[in-house]
Amino acid sequence: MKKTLLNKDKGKDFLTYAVVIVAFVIMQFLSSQGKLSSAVTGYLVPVCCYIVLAISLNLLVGVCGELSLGHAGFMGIGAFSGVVLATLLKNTVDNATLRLILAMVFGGTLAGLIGFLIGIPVLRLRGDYLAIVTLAFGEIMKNIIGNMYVGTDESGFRFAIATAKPKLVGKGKWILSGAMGVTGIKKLSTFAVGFGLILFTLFVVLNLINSKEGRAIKAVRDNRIAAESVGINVTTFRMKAFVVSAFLAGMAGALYGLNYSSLDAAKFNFNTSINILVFVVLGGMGNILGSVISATVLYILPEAMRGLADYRMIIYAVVLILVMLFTWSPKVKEYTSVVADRMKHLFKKEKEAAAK
Amino acid sequence: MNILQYLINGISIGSVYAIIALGYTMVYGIAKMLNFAHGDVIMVGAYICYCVTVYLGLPVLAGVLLSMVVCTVLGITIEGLAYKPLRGTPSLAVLITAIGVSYFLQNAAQLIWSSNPKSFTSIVSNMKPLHLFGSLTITGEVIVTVAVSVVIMIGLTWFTSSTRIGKSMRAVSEDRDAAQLMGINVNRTISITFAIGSALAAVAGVLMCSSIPVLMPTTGSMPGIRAFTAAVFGGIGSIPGAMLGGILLGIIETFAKAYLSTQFSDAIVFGVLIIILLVKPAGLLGKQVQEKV
Amino acid sequence: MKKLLALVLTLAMVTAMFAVGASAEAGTMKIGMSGPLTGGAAVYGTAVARAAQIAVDEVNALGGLQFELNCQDDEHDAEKAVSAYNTLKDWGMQMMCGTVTTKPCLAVGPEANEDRIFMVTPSASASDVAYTGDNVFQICFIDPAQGKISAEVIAEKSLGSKIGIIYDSSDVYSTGILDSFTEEAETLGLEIVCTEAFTSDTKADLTTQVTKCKESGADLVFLPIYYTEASQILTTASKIGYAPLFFGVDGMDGILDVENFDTSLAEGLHMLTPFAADAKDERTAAFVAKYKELYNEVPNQFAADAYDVIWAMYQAATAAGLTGAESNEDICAAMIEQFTSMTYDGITGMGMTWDEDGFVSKAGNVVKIQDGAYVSVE
Amino acid sequence: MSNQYPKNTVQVPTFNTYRESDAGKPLVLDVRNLGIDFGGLTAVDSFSVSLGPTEICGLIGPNGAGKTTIFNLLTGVYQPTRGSVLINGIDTKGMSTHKVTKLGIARTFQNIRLFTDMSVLDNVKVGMHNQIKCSFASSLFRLPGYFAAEKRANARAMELLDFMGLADLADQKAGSLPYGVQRRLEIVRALATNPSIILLDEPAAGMNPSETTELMHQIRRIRDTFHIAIFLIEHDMNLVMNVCETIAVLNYGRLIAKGTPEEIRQNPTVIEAYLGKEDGQ
Repeated sequence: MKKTLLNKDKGKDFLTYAVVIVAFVIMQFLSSQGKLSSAVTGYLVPVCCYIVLAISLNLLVGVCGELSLGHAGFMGIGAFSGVVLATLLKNTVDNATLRLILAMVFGGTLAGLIGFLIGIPVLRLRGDYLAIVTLAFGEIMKNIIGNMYVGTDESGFRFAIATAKPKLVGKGKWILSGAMGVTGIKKLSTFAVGFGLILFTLFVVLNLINSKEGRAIKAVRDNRIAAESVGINVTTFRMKAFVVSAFLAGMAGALYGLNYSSLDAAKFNFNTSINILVFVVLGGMGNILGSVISATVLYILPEAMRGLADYRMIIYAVVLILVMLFTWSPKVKEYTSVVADRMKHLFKKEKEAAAK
Repeated sequence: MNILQYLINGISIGSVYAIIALGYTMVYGIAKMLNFAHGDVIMVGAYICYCVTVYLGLPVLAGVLLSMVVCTVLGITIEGLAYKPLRGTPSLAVLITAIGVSYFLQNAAQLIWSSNPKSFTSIVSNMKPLHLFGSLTITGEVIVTVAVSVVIMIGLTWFTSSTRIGKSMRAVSEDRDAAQLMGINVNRTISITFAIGSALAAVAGVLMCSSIPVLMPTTGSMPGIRAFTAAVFGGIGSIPGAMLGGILLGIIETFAKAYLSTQFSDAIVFGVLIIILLVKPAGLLGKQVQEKV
Repeated sequence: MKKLLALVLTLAMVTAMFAVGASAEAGTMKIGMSGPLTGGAAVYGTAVARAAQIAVDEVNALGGLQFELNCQDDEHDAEKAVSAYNTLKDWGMQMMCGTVTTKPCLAVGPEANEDRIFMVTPSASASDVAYTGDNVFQICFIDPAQGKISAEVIAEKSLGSKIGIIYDSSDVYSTGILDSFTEEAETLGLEIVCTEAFTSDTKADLTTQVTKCKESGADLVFLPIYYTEASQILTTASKIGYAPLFFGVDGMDGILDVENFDTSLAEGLHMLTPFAADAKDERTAAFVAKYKELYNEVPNQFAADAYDVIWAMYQAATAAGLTGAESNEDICAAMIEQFTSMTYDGITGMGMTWDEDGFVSKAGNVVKIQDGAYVSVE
Repeated sequence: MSNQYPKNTVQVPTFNTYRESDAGKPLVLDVRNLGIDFGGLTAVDSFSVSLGPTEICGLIGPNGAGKTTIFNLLTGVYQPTRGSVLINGIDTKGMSTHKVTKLGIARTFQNIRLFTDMSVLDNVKVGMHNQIKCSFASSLFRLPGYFAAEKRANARAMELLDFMGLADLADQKAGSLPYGVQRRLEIVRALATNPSIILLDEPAAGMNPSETTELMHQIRRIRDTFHIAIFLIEHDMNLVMNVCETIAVLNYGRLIAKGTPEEIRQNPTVIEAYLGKEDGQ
């Protein structure tokens, strides 16, 4: 009896890994055969980023039960710090993949660190109040990065948060230049690294969910008071989930930032946070495989609907509402379960009939 | 004198936030959902008023009334089609649907009214601004917006405390299951809440566009988020809280711009919000609900 | 069932015919366009898409080299713009009219450079855009030039002694102009008394910014922003009884055509614009009439720029004798050669030429609004 | 440590009948003059009780007497306005619930609070949280420490479940279990924290007579197997009188009587409190 449960969990985890690996192999194969259109090739890396963002947000929203509306803020921290580091290391680290990985680790670490610092005061709040504070955090980050200047000149490394562009000493260049963001980025991101990041994320998140910490996090979500009564420090575990989630979002952000030639702070706004949240909720709260699939489908969907021209976004909105109604509505669920039961009965009868 | 002028500016934008926040907070209190489409209902309200007054040439009052009617119908329709089927599911699910509705309204507005901005004629355009002490200016819009938001707040407070429907709203907001057991039609109560909230949204739209005259399909989204912030600030679910939160948010925003930095005003406003929530975790006038063990 | 089948078959045939028709005809070039067609910046992308279509129709009516236009939405977002670009590439784009806004253009430019797809942007005006590749050209003024010219004009004509600025700190276009303006103003000895910002999130309320300019005693307010927000600033200023000289740049064009806008508020507004919708020359008049007829709106400067992009492309392509059968590399090389050597007369300027970086050189035109119309300031 | 009081030890005999075997051992729970006010309303006042290491004590009283409030005070859910709570000799003043739990106190809830979306086994493993020694890094990256710790935890959890006869249900979702089983699972979860005293809040509520009898045996068995003290709130007098060695009676937030079941049964104040003055003999 005990075995079945463990196997069921393991089975689901295995399925998640399998789906991701098979998808990667298929895409790699098609790409090596030159069967992929430019558009699809272009989706590969951002889809990887959004999958990782969705999984990391799912850890917070689905597993930990805390609504965050500022996930794009962590993504932005990772993106900018990663891009700046990659640019600084241009001459010291030759290997592009290594530089990308260093950038991702740096972006993730910085995002995790800021997540930790913000978490100390903020995680005392709960529910919608935490949600609004994360929203506020995202906006603050966007505002600060939009007025941040990072560069090098003859006096060395320069960093400033200012209302007007500071002057460089002698020869030099701003890497990150306020609202202009970063331009002329040397693109480093590859699908293979993106795939690696997804695997890493799955490994960390699935391991976390099935460990002592994960159980504690879920316990806090299910019943905070009972969790405290068995000696779980609620704040610690919310913090752990928050920091891991921020770290992964930062890594995804660095991958994202190094996939485009330009990057600006306005991208990491409320709408991006909401988009990631849509991936998570549609994929199912706490359902990691669901996040992977919904991030992919919902990313491709508006692109696939380009043929609809002016009606594209309105139809996307309708599809979103309908999918939500069909996957969540209790009535629809009831109906589908009735249908499923009937099908089963029918199937059984047929079987019995066949047996006779 | 400057400080007074900025105070007036702050109250002016703050009362716009307050009116939007009142709708937000009411729907939240009763339906326990964050209706992110509220800002877009405001935009529709403003467009309707614009069409009625500019294209049909009808008087302002007709524009306001008609936009209230249209928004009420729209609110009930949205609630019935998109939110009601999800009653009883986690509030996050409804939140996502609300976002879908928001996308829908914005894009529908773009198809109907095009993305070109329209300049909204203030409904009090014939009211001369008041000039006090020489340099102080109070525009008609400020006076009307503040007055209307106070009236709405008092009206709502009276409505929820003294009328039958209002009382049932409060009952639903306290404990939905218990209210149902007491024979209150919960679905109908929630629909009525949406109807009122949407009618308020129409008023908010008209007043907002009177102060801020640019009307575009995306006009409602940012003020909507600001108003949501204001509602939380004041204690979400609390009617006087929404009013207080809105006005304070407006004043803080204006003072941050006036005395600190226009570049960093966002960071300052949201920073203050975080600090206040840390000190008062349920907002300024919100009730801290202790979970019963 | 049969009916459905018949319908599907008919549709399939029709599409097949179209497909054959397009590819069989020699001398067709596929032009891709990408810009924001939805969202907050949709007004600019839509204008470009419409005007480009008008120009393409006119070109095709000449009967020579045919253009085929495909417009894709990029939502004013770099990520979506790259997707849109890739979609266009799959469609077989040979030249690109775009992107409309600067931010996406900075991401798409390097892609186009790598793929050797010739690209002219109607309105992405940051100087970095042209630097993204030798194949990227601009038809609009670049931001630094606008800032510089504005400062020069203000100094030369002594339009104001104390200058206030209101700009969009979240916008690349606006900050680009601001940077060069402040730099030039410093050299020219102009006094800037206040620099106030708003962002795309806080643009709902601009009262404070206007009040601060008033308080600081600015007698000239420089507005390196688009006309949408500018109309708001003008309304606010009039409400609080503040009447300095307002000075805008090319994004200001269109302000007179904001639906229901009280144009008397814009009286005396100065701006730097290469295009005037009420210009008397025949081409402009014809274009404006056509646009009004089709879309019931007055074209803004974005539309005019797009119109010029298509015609400039046509002029270069015919001069180079392109038929559309060439490879993208060859088209790109030929177009670069033509663009850097030719002179083009358009509705946004006469005698335009381009340098090797892709910057346009055309006459800057400072106009002021008098009785609801543009009047050249000489 | 400043909050370490001189440890009181069990004195035999007292007016309480402590178990002989507890004589001379330190008190596991020592409550002194506990009181709490809610906004001016005194919910509990000058409540004192002490439990020896293997004592079973009942807390009874009419509805609203403040019994659950006392449990909440003991576990740090509420902070007392007056008085002190010592668990194994350590004052819990200012400690949050999770810290108090670590001192060796565990509880069940009147309105069952299981982790409903998790399996029965996981519920117990959550209870064992502080017993599982495994670093965050080894959980994240599946280092050897993780497997060893998980293996031990699984074995121990199954042992505990088996003890309460729930081993067969290990893979069920906790929320889907029948009421009586959920109550027993809550006890297992409390035991999993390795406590020296457990507080049971109406363990027999909603159980039928045969289940209640079974529960009585189990309560004794818990004490005898784990050598821990048990403090329980219960309305079922049959259970209280049969299982408890001492009983404390609460009315209007005040302790009105303490003693053996026999003493309580005959105490006139208790009878009055339960039956009312008019009807009392």
